[in-house]
Amino acid sequence: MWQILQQISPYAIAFAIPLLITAIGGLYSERSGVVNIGLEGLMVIGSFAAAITISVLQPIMHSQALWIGLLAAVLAGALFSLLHAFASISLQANQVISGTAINMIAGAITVFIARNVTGSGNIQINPFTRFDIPVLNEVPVVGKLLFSNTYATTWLTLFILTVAYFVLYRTVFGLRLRACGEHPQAVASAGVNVQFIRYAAVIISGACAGLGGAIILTTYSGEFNGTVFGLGFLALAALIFGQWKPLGILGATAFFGYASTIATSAQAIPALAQIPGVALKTFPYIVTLLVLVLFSKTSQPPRASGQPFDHGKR
Amino acid sequence: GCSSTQQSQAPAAGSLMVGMITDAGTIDDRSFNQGTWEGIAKAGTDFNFKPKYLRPAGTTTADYDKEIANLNDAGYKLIITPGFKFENSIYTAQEKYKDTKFVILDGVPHPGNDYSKVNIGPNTVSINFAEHESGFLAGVAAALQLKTGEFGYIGGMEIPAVQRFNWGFQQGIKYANANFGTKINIKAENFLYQGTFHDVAAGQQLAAQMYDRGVNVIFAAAGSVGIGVINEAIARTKSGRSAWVIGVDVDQYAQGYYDEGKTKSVILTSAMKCVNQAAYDMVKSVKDGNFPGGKSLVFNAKNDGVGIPAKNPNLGEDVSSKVKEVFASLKEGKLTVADKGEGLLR
Amino acid sequence: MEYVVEMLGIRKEFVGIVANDDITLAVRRGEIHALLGENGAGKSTLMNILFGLYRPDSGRIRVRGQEVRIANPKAANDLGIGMVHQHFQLVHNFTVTENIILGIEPNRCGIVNTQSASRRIKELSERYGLNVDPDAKIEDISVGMQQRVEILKMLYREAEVLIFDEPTAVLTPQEITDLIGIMKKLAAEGKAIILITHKLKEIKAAAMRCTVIRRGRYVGTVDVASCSKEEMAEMMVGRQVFLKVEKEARSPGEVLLEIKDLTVLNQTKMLAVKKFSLNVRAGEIVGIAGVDGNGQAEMVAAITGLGKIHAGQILVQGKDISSLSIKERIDAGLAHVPEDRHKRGLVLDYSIEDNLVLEVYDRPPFSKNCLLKRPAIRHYAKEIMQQFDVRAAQGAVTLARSLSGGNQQKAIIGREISLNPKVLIAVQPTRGLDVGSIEYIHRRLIAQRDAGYAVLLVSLELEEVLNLSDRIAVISQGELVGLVEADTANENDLGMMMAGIRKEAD
Amino acid sequence: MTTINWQSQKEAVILLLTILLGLVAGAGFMILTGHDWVTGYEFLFRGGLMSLERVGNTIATAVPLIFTGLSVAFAFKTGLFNIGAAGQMLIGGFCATAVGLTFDFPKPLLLTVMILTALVCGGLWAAIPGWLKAKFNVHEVVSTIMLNWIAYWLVYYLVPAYFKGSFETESRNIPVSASLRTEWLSQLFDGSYINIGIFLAIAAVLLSVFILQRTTLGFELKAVGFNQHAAEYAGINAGRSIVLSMVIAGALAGLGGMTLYCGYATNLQIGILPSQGIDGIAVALLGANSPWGVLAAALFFGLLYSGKGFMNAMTSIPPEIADTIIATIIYFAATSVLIEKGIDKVIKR
Ligand SMILES: Nc1ncnc2c1ncn2[C@@H]1O[C@H](COP(=O)(O)OP(=O)(O)OP(=O)(O)O)[C@@H](O)[C@H]1O
Ligand SMILES: Nc1ncnc2c1ncn2[C@@H]1O[C@H](COP(=O)(O)OP(=O)(O)OP(=O)(O)O)[C@@H](O)[C@H]1O
Ligand SMILES: [Mg+2]
Ligand SMILES: [Mg+2]
Repeated sequence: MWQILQQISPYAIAFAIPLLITAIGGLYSERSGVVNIGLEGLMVIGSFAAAITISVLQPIMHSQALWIGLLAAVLAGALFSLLHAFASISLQANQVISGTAINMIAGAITVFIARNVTGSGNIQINPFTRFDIPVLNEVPVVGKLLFSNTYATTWLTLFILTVAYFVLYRTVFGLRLRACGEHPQAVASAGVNVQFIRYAAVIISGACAGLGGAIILTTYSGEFNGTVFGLGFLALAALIFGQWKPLGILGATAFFGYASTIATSAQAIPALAQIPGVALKTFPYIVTLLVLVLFSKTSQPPRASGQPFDHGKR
Repeated sequence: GCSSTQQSQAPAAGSLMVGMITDAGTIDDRSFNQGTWEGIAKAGTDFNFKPKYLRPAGTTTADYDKEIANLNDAGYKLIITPGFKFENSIYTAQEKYKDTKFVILDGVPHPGNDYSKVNIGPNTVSINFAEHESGFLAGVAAALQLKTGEFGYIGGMEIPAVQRFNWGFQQGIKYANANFGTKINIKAENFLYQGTFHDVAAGQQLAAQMYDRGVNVIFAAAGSVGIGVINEAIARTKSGRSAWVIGVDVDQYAQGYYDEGKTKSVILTSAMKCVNQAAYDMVKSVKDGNFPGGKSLVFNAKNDGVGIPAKNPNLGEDVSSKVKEVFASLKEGKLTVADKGEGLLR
Repeated sequence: MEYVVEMLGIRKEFVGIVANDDITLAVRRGEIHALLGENGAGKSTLMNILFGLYRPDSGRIRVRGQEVRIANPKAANDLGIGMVHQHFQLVHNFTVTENIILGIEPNRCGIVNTQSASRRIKELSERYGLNVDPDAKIEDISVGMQQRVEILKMLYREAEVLIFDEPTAVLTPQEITDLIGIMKKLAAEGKAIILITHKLKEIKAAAMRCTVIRRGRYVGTVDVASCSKEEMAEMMVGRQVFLKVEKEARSPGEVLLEIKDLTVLNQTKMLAVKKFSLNVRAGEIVGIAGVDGNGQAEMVAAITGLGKIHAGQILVQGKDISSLSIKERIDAGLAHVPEDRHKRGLVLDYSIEDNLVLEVYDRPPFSKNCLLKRPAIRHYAKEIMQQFDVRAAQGAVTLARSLSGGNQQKAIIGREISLNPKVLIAVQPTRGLDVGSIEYIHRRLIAQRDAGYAVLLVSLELEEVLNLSDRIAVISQGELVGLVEADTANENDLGMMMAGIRKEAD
Repeated sequence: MTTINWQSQKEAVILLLTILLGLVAGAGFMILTGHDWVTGYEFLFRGGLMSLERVGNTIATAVPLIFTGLSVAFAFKTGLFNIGAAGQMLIGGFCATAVGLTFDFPKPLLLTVMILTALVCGGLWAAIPGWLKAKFNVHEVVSTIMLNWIAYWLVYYLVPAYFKGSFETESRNIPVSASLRTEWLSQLFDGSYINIGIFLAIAAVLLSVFILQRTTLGFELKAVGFNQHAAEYAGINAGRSIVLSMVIAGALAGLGGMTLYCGYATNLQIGILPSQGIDGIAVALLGANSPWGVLAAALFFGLLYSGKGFMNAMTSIPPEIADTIIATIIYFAATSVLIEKGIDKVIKR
């Protein structure tokens, strides 16, 4: 079993990381009071922007192309999230509906453009290379588990997680952002522009989701084809599963990463091959439901999340 | 290999209207759809017409019917459809649009699940490939090149063409072990069907499992899942651990580049089936007025319809020449490969 | 004369209503200035304009003689204007310090430094005797303490002008006395305080001058010391006010509602109502007096079935209804005018007629075999509307949302009384209504009593309880602290009891 | 009375403007990518309408959308957001297909049993999120997404295990007696694959209108949807209403699944979460959650989906333009506040 865990660990982490970064984005958005069900679409946008950029740049430069692609994804995600911000913050539209629209637009328009560019709607690139962290990967137990076969983007994401945690809980911006998600009127009467904070949060969520989509592309997929296979929704589930807290999210995404990797690679693992596939595949989803039920009593979503903030209302 | 080398004559008056409908996956899947399209496109340049492909919304018969009607109504009088899923659609379309010609690759027109009612209309050609021979050659080549080691196979969905690749591959390994003294192991746990043609991540994870367990070569006949396998092999090779992949359908060598200069690839060889050749030939036959309507054609070693690429930079000279000999025996019929899975893994 | 704040000719119009129309307000340094007006007169609107939450349609604002435009609360803060809102603006899961510094966080490179802030808050708290723990979480402290946090917020911002919008509604009499003390201390330091309250007594006790507005218009500004309560009330309402409603002597009959040792838990599983027992007889109105948040809501929820009973019993006409569903309780003769008409009382997106059959739509003649019978529903609705003077632009099919608050409340009361309930529970039945509607509803409640039914009145307005009730039960911290006859009760005693001080020998 | 009419007229105007804006945006995209939008639209609409057969196909494409649209709209009326229509379709459709493949009844009987099965199974599947919401306050958005994937994998393993067709990836073809297609209807539409699903769909629209407007059940469901607190206050069992509303929504989607697998298609292919589930949200949104609106919106989407292939065959415009137009329409629908304000301004003047 230990052997298996070691073997799948790098892949589980690779699977979890885009979820994690996207869920962090979702965290910012929801903690500021805006439900962002459009994460899926924003991931697609990010993946698309990165794919286009990288496919253009890769022939003329080497490793930088991937990083520039990630940057493009961040920008594209941020930019595209403005659509959601505008509808749900400025127009006070229903946030779930606006998010659904984002998902639909992203899926359609990226393939439409990609089709015009490549003819097929698919864009292929050369992904990142994995590497071992020297010294650390020699550490017993965790070395093999965490420091072997890693992607640079994994460390980038973990760095962002740390920063995100710090910003959320230690900085002025974070304090205001969390307050916006609980009691926006209080923030407004303290002289802070709630709309500005919420815009910023939604843009951050777009940037993170865009990055998430691009990480899928530049690590294990290598191909843009107009979808991220529901991972945006899974990130949303991880956010709720993780109780709207950075470390909770880390745990939730790690769980999804391991559960789903075990499920997919079970076929090739003799020890697991006798467990019915359906049990393995549905396991993460069933556990999520159970956890949601267990937490339902103590669950504390941001109080104002999902509610448009009306300047005039107290 | 299927090098469409026949040079065409002077372009004829461009009145050919040739359309294609893609199977599950996209036109640039680097395998089945793309191969077919390349054949048609090449015919397009050679015979000076502008081909068209449509991508159906889904993979049900109704979706295919719809696109066939669209092509037909738009004036496309030769419609090429790659994939067994078109069998039911072509069965009805050949009746419905009698003055349109159809080519179905990898399948035979029939209603429902009923193979006893196969009917290849006078305006239809059904083309099938001897994937088992292709897999066989790839198996022999890989075995000869590595001599010892552990081989694995990852298929997409468990459909006949994909299965035949697998069965032929195993027979090829066994043949090499028996006749050329190679010592290649195969284990049941390393021969599996992932279950989709799209799950890139799963392809990578399964490949990783196999490589970690000591598998040296994976034959991936699995669409995008295969891309995941190739990605994993590239990642390993870059970090200095060897990992080989056998490509499928077309020469996938270029998919497997792992160096900056784009010369070295993880693709050991590819088990090809000449869909491009088949598509090209059919267009040409229409142009030349000798469309073999009503026939069922088989592309196999005999007519150079399957094989491994002519150039395999990763295979040694001696290996290539030995494979050529084996290929010749297949051609002559001295050697046969079973298209059944009896006595084999999966 | 030096004014800190002058609001001149302020006008503010909402869709369909002029909330402020040419209002003038001038406040001096060091004074407590009361702002008086009926519900909906436009007081909060005016203060929101001063605080930058709304922009006036016309009019000028001068602060310390300088004409200013207050675009947002930040601008107000910068001008030294602070406000304690009717509803507290506190983040429940933040600490006191975090709440206070929100918006002006002391920081280095964007990183919050709570420690220095916390120290300063402690100092301020001690200086004004506020007794607030800077590190406590808001959700863990009492309402009174929360209000002091709001005050600290203003002090921390060094506000010169302090606005209090109905600060006493949620406080016990003792806390009110303390608050007035604090306000006086602040005024003595030279700060200007604007106090909004409906309670003339408090204005008398605290304020120096008082500006009265009526229906969005300026009526006048008076010196509190030289003006009687009655005069101020008359200014406010525009006619002479009779505080007492006419009602005949009562003739109570059998017990219709019996509450026996009722114990109820609140959301956080704490005891909200403790062994509460009370009887209401036919032909009497029993009022429940108490400061907001002392278990009234939980008790009403337990009686009506909206909340769970932890222990004890509730009987209607001798029949135990404790374990019945809401529907069965309605059938058993219980009717309920809810505290919050928008949250509970009405489906705002339903027509009036649908709202009027909200509890009876599934009975004949309004439905048969699960099919609604529109004609019967409309007929019933029209009758109630006529009987209870519910005015709506398009009659029975008008959306409830488009009704004025008074008409909405009349519709609810009409609906409940039309159920012919043995027991009517009316919670805050006149909240936010104009005088005409209030009088009408009071008469209706008394008519219900005179028809021989039981009425349980729960209100935060002591005056309302005193005027309407035959007997008054005082609740404090979920306990019955006293039960008095209305004619012998006086506000002072009730106030003492509401603060939890039990009346001796009763 | 007049105001109410005016209100719904305004809604209709907003709806039409939304569609128009979507089409304009679509034209914009075509121009931006260097295509001729006039011919684009010409072939798009001709592709959906130019022959009786194509009209039939357009209707057949719309049928599952009518069901999922109704499903989402119905849940919406009770204040629930049903993203789970896809999973409910899968389960309902799978169970109906299973019945169709297992029993050898005469066609009318078999179809009746299949329809009931689809209704019941889709309904039960949706009852899970309903119950989780009512009992544990688990947000239905998350639970329905999870259940979509569970349904996906269940069907993925059940089909090859018990109903394997020619290949691992699909079930056996359903027999004629289990198909919603009928000879006379196909003939009427020149060989189109239109099927009696359209009659079921119209019946479902009528039934939905009836339930929502005429019955005490509809009264309760809408009351809970508009204001759960008030509904509870009035003695309506909100939890029961939530579960019930999800059951009805799931039953509608389940039947939609049957029309997809046993009407539009002839078997059930695994590995696909039907796109009609998410499209149903768009349909419901565009149809303003009213059953008639849903019917109209679904037919419009059916037209776009059905015509886009022909447009692609006749021009070089990628068919994804249709999805782009739909997505844009939905965004405009979400931001219709702006349009509404615009209308108000025009009226004021
Ligand atoms: N945002 C708003 N939109 C529309 N109308 C409003 C708005 N805010 C207040 N009003 C209306 O303006 C009028 C004045 O309201 P305001 O809240 O200022 O009254 P008030 O004097 O503070 O009353 P109360 O004593 O109840 O606090 C009321 O009729 C109210 O309905
Ligand atoms: N026409 C309106 N349009 C929008 N909002 C309104 C309107 N009328 C009232 N409101 C909102 O409702 C709030 C309460 O208004 P109002 O005082 O008329 O109601 P109420 O029934 O007295 O409420 P409460 O009992 O809470 O005082 C207002 O502050 C305002 O925000
Ligand atoms: Mg007020
Ligand atoms: Mg009011």
